[in-house]
Amino acid sequence: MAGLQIKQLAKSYGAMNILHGIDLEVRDGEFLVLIGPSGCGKSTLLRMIAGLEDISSGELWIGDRLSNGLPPQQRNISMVFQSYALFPHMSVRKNIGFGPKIRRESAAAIDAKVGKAAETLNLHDYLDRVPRQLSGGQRQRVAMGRTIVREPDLFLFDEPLSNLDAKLRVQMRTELKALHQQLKTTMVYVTHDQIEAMTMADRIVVMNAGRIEQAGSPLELYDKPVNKFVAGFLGSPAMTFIPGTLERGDGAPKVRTDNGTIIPVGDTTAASGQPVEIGIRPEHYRLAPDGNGFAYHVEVIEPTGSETHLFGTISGVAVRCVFRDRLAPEPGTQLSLTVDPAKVHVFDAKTGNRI
Amino acid sequence: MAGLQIKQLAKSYGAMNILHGIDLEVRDGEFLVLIGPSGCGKSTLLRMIAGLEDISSGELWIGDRLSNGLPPQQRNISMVFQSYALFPHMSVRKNIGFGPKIRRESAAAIDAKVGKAAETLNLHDYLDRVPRQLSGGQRQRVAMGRTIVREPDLFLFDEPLSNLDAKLRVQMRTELKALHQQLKTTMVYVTHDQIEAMTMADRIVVMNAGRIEQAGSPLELYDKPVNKFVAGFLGSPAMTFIPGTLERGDGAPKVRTDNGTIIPVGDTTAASGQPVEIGIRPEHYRLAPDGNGFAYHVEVIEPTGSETHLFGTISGVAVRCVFRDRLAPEPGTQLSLTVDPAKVHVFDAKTGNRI
Amino acid sequence: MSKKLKRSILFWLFLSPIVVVILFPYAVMAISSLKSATEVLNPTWWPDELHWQNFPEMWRTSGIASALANSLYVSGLSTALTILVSIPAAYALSRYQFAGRNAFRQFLLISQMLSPIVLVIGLFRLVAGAGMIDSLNVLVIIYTAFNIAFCVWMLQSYFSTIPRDLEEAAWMEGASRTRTLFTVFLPLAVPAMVVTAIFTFINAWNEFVIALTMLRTEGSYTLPIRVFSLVAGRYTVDWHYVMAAAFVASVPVAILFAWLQRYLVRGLSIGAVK
Amino acid sequence: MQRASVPYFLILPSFLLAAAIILWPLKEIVSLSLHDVNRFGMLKDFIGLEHYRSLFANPDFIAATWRTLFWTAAVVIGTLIVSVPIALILNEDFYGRGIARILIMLPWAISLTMTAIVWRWALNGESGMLNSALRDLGIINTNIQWLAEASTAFPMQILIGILVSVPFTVTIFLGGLSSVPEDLYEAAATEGAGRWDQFRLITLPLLKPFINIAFVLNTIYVFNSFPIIWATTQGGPANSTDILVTYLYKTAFRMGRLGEAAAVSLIMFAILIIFTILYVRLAMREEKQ
Amino acid sequence: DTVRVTIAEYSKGTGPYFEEAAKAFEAANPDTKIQIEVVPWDSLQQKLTTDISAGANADLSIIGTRWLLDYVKEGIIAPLDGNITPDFKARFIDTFLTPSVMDGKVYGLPIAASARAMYYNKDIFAKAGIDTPPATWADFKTSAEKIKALGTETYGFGLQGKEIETDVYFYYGLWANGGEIVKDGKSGLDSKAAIDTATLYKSFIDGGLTQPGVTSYSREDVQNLFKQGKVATVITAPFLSGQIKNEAPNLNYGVAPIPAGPDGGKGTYGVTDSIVLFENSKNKEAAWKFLDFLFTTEQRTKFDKIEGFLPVNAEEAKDPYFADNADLKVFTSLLPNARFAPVIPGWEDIAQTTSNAIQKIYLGQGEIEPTLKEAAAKINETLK
Ligand SMILES: Nc1ncnc2c1ncn2[C@@H]1O[C@H](COP(=O)(O)OP(=O)(O)OP(=O)(O)O)[C@@H](O)[C@H]1O
Ligand SMILES: Nc1ncnc2c1ncn2[C@@H]1O[C@H](COP(=O)(O)OP(=O)(O)OP(=O)(O)O)[C@@H](O)[C@H]1O
Ligand SMILES: [Mg+2]
Ligand SMILES: [Mg+2]
Repeated sequence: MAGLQIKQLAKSYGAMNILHGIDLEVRDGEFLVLIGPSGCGKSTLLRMIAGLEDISSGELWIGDRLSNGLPPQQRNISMVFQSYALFPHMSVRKNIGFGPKIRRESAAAIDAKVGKAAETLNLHDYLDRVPRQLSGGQRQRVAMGRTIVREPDLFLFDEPLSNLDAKLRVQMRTELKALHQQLKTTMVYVTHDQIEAMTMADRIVVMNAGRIEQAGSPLELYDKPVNKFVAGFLGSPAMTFIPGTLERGDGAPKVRTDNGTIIPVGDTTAASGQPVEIGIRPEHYRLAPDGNGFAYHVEVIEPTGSETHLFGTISGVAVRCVFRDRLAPEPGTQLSLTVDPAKVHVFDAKTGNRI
Repeated sequence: MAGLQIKQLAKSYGAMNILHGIDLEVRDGEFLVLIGPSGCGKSTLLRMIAGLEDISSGELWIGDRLSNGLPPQQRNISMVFQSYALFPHMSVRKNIGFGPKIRRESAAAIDAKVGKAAETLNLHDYLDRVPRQLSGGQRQRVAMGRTIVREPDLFLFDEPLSNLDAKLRVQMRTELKALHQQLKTTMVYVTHDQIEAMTMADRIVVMNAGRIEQAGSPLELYDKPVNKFVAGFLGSPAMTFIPGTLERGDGAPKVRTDNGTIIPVGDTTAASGQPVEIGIRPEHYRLAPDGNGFAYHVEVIEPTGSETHLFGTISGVAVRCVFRDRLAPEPGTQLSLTVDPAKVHVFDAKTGNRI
Repeated sequence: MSKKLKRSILFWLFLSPIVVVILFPYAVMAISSLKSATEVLNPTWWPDELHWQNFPEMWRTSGIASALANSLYVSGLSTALTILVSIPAAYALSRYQFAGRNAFRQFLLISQMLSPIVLVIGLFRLVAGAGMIDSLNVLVIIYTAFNIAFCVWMLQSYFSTIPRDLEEAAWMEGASRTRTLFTVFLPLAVPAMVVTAIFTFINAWNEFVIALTMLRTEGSYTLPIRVFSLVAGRYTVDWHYVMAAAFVASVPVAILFAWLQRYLVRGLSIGAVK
Repeated sequence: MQRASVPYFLILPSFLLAAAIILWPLKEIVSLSLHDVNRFGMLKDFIGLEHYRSLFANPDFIAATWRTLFWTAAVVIGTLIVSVPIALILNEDFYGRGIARILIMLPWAISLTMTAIVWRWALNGESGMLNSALRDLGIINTNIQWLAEASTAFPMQILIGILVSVPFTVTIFLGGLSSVPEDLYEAAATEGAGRWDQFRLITLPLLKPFINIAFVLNTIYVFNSFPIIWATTQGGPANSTDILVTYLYKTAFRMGRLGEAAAVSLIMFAILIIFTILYVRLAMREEKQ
Repeated sequence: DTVRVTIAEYSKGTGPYFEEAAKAFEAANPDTKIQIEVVPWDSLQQKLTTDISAGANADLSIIGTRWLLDYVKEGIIAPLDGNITPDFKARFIDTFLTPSVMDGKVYGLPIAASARAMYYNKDIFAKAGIDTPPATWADFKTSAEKIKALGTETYGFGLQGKEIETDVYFYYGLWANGGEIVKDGKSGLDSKAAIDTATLYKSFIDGGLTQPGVTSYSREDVQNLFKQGKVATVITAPFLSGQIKNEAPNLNYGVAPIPAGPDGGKGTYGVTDSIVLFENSKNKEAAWKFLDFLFTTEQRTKFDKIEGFLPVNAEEAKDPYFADNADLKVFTSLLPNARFAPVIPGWEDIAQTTSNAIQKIYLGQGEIEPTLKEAAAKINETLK
C-alpha cells in the first residue's frame, strides 16, 4: 500500500502540452476519483502514474520512492485500461489469472482467485471463451477481473464501468467499495459517471485542459465549487448560469438579471453593483407555493420516469429544471419558481471564480 | 428512410443460441432504444440488422425489402460501433469524411460536412490527428462523426456516448435528438444510460438473454413494467422487491410482508391471499408526515449532492431509498415511510409477471 | 532520452557478434574488390594500393550492365505480380470459410517442396514445349509461381490480425469489398506486404538454376548468371572482379532494403478489442 | 451471405500458377523414377521400384539422408533461436535501428551461391581471411583447414546456413511483431510481467503463426538448399558432407542417372510432406485450443 | 538459318572470342546466323542434360571429350565423317583427334587441348639447395624433405585433394608406378601400383611435405598456393603460366616433366574438350561450315593464345608463340607419353568413386588397401 505524491508533473507530446504541472497528493488508502471533460488528460495522468508514459518534467513519488524512471513492472500497480487491453490469445480465465501467474502463485490459488473474481463479475459462464467471443460489457468486466485478483499497492481504473448496464454498474460499484474497504489500498479512479464519482470518492479531483481545477470531498465540490467550470461540470443535468448584477439593499443580497428578475442569493463576498453570474442546479428549483417567485417560461417537457425535465428560459437565458414530481405544464406556459438562497452560487462575471 | 420488420430472428454461434427468435417492428422515422443487461444480444441484433452477422433463421425486412442476404454496402445503413472501429491509418478528418468520399462527393462538400460534424462534436482541434493520438472520448466522438455526416436510411448506434463526460453527453444527446427531428430517419440506439434511454426514445425495447421482455414508450415501461425483470432493470437506482401476501380487506388492497408490515397497493388483479412481490422505486418513498407509515431501518447514508441515498431494510429486506432532500439520519435509526399506493407494483411471486 | 541511449548501446552490444559475422564476407568482398590482381590472393586485410579501377574494368568486361537491367525487370515484375495474385488468395483464406480452405493452404506448401534442381527438368520441358525459352517474361511467371506459397501464407497470417470491425465499418459506410480492401485493409497490411515484396524480390534477384536453364542469349542473362560465370569452372578466376561484381550486384538490393525497412514495422496501435 | 463461389474465384489465379509449376514436373519425375532412363531423360523400360531399392541399399544415400535431417534441424532451429531475439531488438526503438535492420538483412542482398563462394574463399586454409583474422587476433596460431574434413567443414556450413536464413526469418518476425498492439504490453507490464514474461506470455503466443511460417518454410528451404554445401565442399571430402540435394545433383548431372535422381527427389518430397503435414496438423490443433 | 552454339566458358576471354568469330563467320556467310550461348563450365552438364531432354539443345556444343561415349551411346551426336575430308583431317595433331574417335567414326573435334606438367619454384628449390627439378618420385620426396627443413611454412608437394581432377592427381603417381586406370575392362585401383602410389602420397602428407589439409584444396587453390610461393611444386596445365604472368610476374618458376616411377614409368594427362554436332540439328550443313571456320589455323591460334591451351593444329604449332615458348615446349614434349581418360561408359562415376577413395586415404579415414579394393570393386560394377 502506498500513497502518491505528484509534484509539478507535466507531459507534452512534441510541442503539444497535455498536462501543465499537476500537483496532487493521494493519501495512503484513499479512494480518489478523477473527473474532467473528454481529452483533459485523465488517462494520460493515470498512464504516467503507471509508468507507461514518460514524464516530461516534475516528480512522481509512489510511497516514499521517487518513481519517475521506474519501469511499470516494479511499481506493483494494477490498472484497468480504457481500451481494456485484453490478451486476445488467452481465455477469460487466463486473462484474469494473468497477474497471479506472473507472480508464480500456485495453480490452486490462481483458480480460487479467478473463481472468486468471476463470481463477483458474473463471468462464470464465460471463463473459457476468448475476448473475441465476448460482448463489450463482458470484455470490460474481464479487464476489471484482471485487476481485482491482485493485491497491488495501488489500483488505477480508467472508466472501468462505462460499458455496463445500470444495474450491473451499481452492483460493481458496491463490490469495488467493499474491496476498497477490505484492502484499504489506494485507488485512483477515472469516470464520467457523476453518481459513481459522488458515491465512491473520498476525494474528487476535477481536471480541465491539463490542469486541476479543484480537489475536495464530493459534497465540498458539489456545494462549493470554486469556479464556474467545476460548478457546471459536476452535477447532471448541469447547473445553468444567469448573468446579473448583485444588489445589497436591506439585508439579504440579491441578483437582478438583465430583464429585471430578482433572485435572492445567500452569503457572498460580491460587492453591490458587481456584475456576477449566478448558478443554480436544475434540481434546486421549486414551484413557488404562492406564485410570487420568479418567472420561468416553459418550452419543452421531458419526463424521465422518476423525474420531469423542463426546458425553458429565465430572463431570456436557457434554463433546465428538474422536478421530482411528474408535472405536465403545457409548453408556453409560465411557472413561478423559487430557490433556497443558500443554494444559489455566485460567480464573478469576469474570472468565473466563486465569490 | 425505412422502417424495419424483424420476424422470428434467431442467431446462434455453433450450439450456442444468442438470440431466440426476436419479433420487432421499427416504424419508419422512429427512435428506438435497445436496452438490456450486458451480453444479452443487443450488439448482435444491431450487427444482424447491419448485415454484418449472418442470420441463423428468421426474416429481416428493411423498408419493404427482405434483406436477409443483402450485403451491408447495399443497405444504406450507418452505424457507430461499440469498438469505435476507427481507421487507424487515417486522420480524424479522413475518418469522418470516409462515407462521403466513398460516395464520390466533391472535396468541398466533404470538407463542409466534416467541418460541421467536427463543430457539433467539438473535434475541430483534432482533425489532423490519427486515432492513436486521441483520448477515449475523442475516439468515440470521431466514430459518431463518421456516422452523422451521412444521410442513410437507418442509423444504428451501439453505446455511442458511453465514454463521454456527463456534460458532453447531454449535449450530444440534444444534438442527436435534433438530428433525428431534422432528418426523421429511423434510428436504433443501444445504451446503458437510463436517462439516455428515457429521454431519447420514442420506444424502448428491453432485452434479456436473447429475448425481448417488453417494448413500449419510456413511460409505459417505467410505469407499467410487465414483469420483475423490466421493473428491476429500468430505473436507477433499481426498484427493490419485497415479498408478501395480498390482502383484500375493506376496499383498498394491501400487502402484508413476512414480519407483518402492511403496505397499501393500488389496482391489481391479484387474489386475496396470493403470494406476491411488491416493487417500489427508491425515489417513490416519502417520509410519513405523521409517522404512521411503515418502518425503515437505516443502515448507510450516501449523499450524492443533489440526492441522498439511504440503505436499509423493510421487513428484513434490503431496500434503497432516494430522497431529494439532504437528510442526515443516524445509521441505526428507524424512519417511518409511505408510498403512494398507485406507485407500488405488484408481481406474481412465482412467475414474476405483473398482476 | 538517456534511457534510449542506454538501450541503444545495449542493443548494439548484443547485435555486434552477429553483425560482425554478417559483415565478414562483405568485408572480404569489399577489400578484395579493391586489391590488385597480384595481391588478391594474399589474405591481407588492407591492400597496399586501392585499385578503384577494378570497378570500371569489371563493368566493361563482364556485361553486368544489361544483366542488372534484366534482373531489375524480372524481379520487379514478378514481385508485383506475386503480390497481385497473393492478396486475393490470402484475403479469401483469412476472411472466408469455405470447403477446401485447408487443403488449398497445404497444397501451396506442397508446391514448395520439390527442389528446384529437379523441378527444372520438367519445367524446362514445359516451357520448351510452349516454345517460350529465352524469355524474361517466362521467368517472371515461374518466379511468381514459386513465391506464391510464401506470400499467401504470410499475408494470411497477418490479415488475420487486422480487426474485422474496421472492414465492417467501411462496408457500413457503403464501401464495396474491393474498395474497402484498398482504402482500409491494405494500408494496414503494409508491413506484411513489404515482407512479401522483399522476399519475392530477393528470391527473383538471386535465382540461378531456372534462369540458367531458360535463358539462352547474352542479352537476356540475369545478374546471377553473369556473376557466377565469373567463378564457375573457369580455369582462372579474377577474384577482384568477382568481388567487385558481387558488390555492385548487392547495391540495388541494399538500397531497396534501406527504403523498405521503414515500412516494415508500423504497429497497428489499435486496442486489443476496443 | 456471400455467393459461395467468391473465395474460389479469389484463390483461382494463385492455384493455377502454383499447380502449373508443380503438377506437370511432378508427373515427369514420378515417371522418371519408375523407368529405366538414359542420362537425357528418355524413358526406357518400366522397372517399378528398382531405383528405390538400389538407393536404399546404398550406404552413401542412407548416410546423406541422416545428415540431411541433422543439417535441416541444426540450421532451422539455430536460425529460429538467433532470429527471435534479433527481431525483438529490431522492433524496439533505438538509435541506429534503421541501419541495424539493413545490416541484418544484408546477407540476403547477395545470392546464396555468391555468399557461399565468398565464404569458401574466406575459409581457405592458407590464403583465407578467416584464418588470417583469427591469427591476427591471437585466437589461433596455426591455420585451421576448415574445409579439409567434415568435422570442421560441416559446422561451418551449418553456421553459414544459419547466417543466410536469419534475414528471411527476422523479416517475417518483424512483420508479425508489428501486429501486436502496444497496449497489451502495457497491460502486462502493469500486471507485473517483466520483459521475459511479456515475451513468454504475450509476444511468443501472438507470434506463433509467424513462427510456424518461418519454421515450415525454413525447413523446406534448408532441406532443399543446395548452394552452401555445393560451393564449399561439393559434399566432399569422400561424401562426408553430402546432403540429399548435393547427392541428387551429382547423381543426376554428374553420373547422369536421372531415374535414380528422380527417386531421390521423390523420397525427399515424401519426407517433407510427412513432416509438414504432421507439423501443420499439430500447429492447427494448438491454434484451435 | 541460325546455328546455335553452346559454349563452355573457360575464361573471361571465351565469350568475346566466340562472339567475334561468329561475326567474322557471318560476314563471310551472310545467310547464316550464329547464336552463341555461353554457359559456365560448372553448369554445362546440367544445362546440356535439360536442353537435350527437352529437345531444345543447340546445334553445336562443347563437351568434355571424356563424356563423349555416354552421348554417342544414346545416339545424340552426329558423326562428322561425311564432312571430314582428308585435307581437313590433316590439319590436326593426331594425338588430340583420336580421343574423339569411336568405332572408327569421328564424333567431335578437339576444341581445347592441354596436358599436365610439373611447375616448380626455382627460388625455393635454390634455397633448399636443389639444383634440378626431381626426375623421380624418390628424388621428389627427398627434395620435399629438404624444403620442409627450411621451416618457412613452404611445402614441397602441392597436392590437390578436392573437386574436379582430384583423381587425376592420383593417376600421375599411378602411371609412374606402371599402373593403369582400367586394364582389360577392370579397374586398376586395386593393383600394386595403385597401392604403392597411395602409400607414397600418404607418406608425403604424413611427413608434412604437402600443404596441410589437402582435401580442402581444389586445383585452383593449389595453383594459388604456388603463385604465392607457399608450395614449391604443382602439377597442372599450361594455362597456369599465363596466370602467373598476370598475377605473380615476379615468380621465378620452371616447368618440368612429371617425376618418373622406379621403373622409369612416366605419364602425363592429356585432356581435350570436343565440339560436337547434335543428331537432331536441322542445320547440319551450316553448322559444319562454322566448325570448318573455327578450325582454321588462324582461328585456332587466336583461341589457344587467349585461353592458354596447347595447339591441336599442326600448322598452328609452328606459330612462334607456341614454338618458341619454353614452358609450352615442355608440355608438347610430354605429349607422346600423354594418356587420355579411357573411353569407357560412366567415366564420371568412376572418377567420383576414385576421388572418394583417395580422399578417404588422404584423410586417414580408411586403410589404404581395403579402401582401394572396395573402390575397385565398385568401379568394376560400373564397368560391367
Ligand atoms: N463469436 C462469438 N462466439 C460465441 N459467443 C459470442 C460471440 N460473439 C458474441 N458472443 C456472445 O453473444 C452474447 C451477446 O453478445 P452481444 O455483443 O450482442 O451482447 P451485448 O448485448 O451487446 O452486450 P454489451 O452490452 O456487453 O455490449 C454474449 O453473451 C457474447 O458472449
Ligand atoms: N500520442 C499522442 N499524441 C498527441 N496527442 C495525444 C496523444 N495521446 C493523447 N493525446 C492528447 O492528449 C489529450 C489527453 O488525452 P487523455 O487520453 O489523457 O484524455 P482523457 O482525459 O483520458 O479523455 P477521455 O475521457 O476522452 O478518455 C487529448 O487531447 C489527446 O488528444
Ligand atoms: Mg481517457
Ligand atoms: Mg454490445
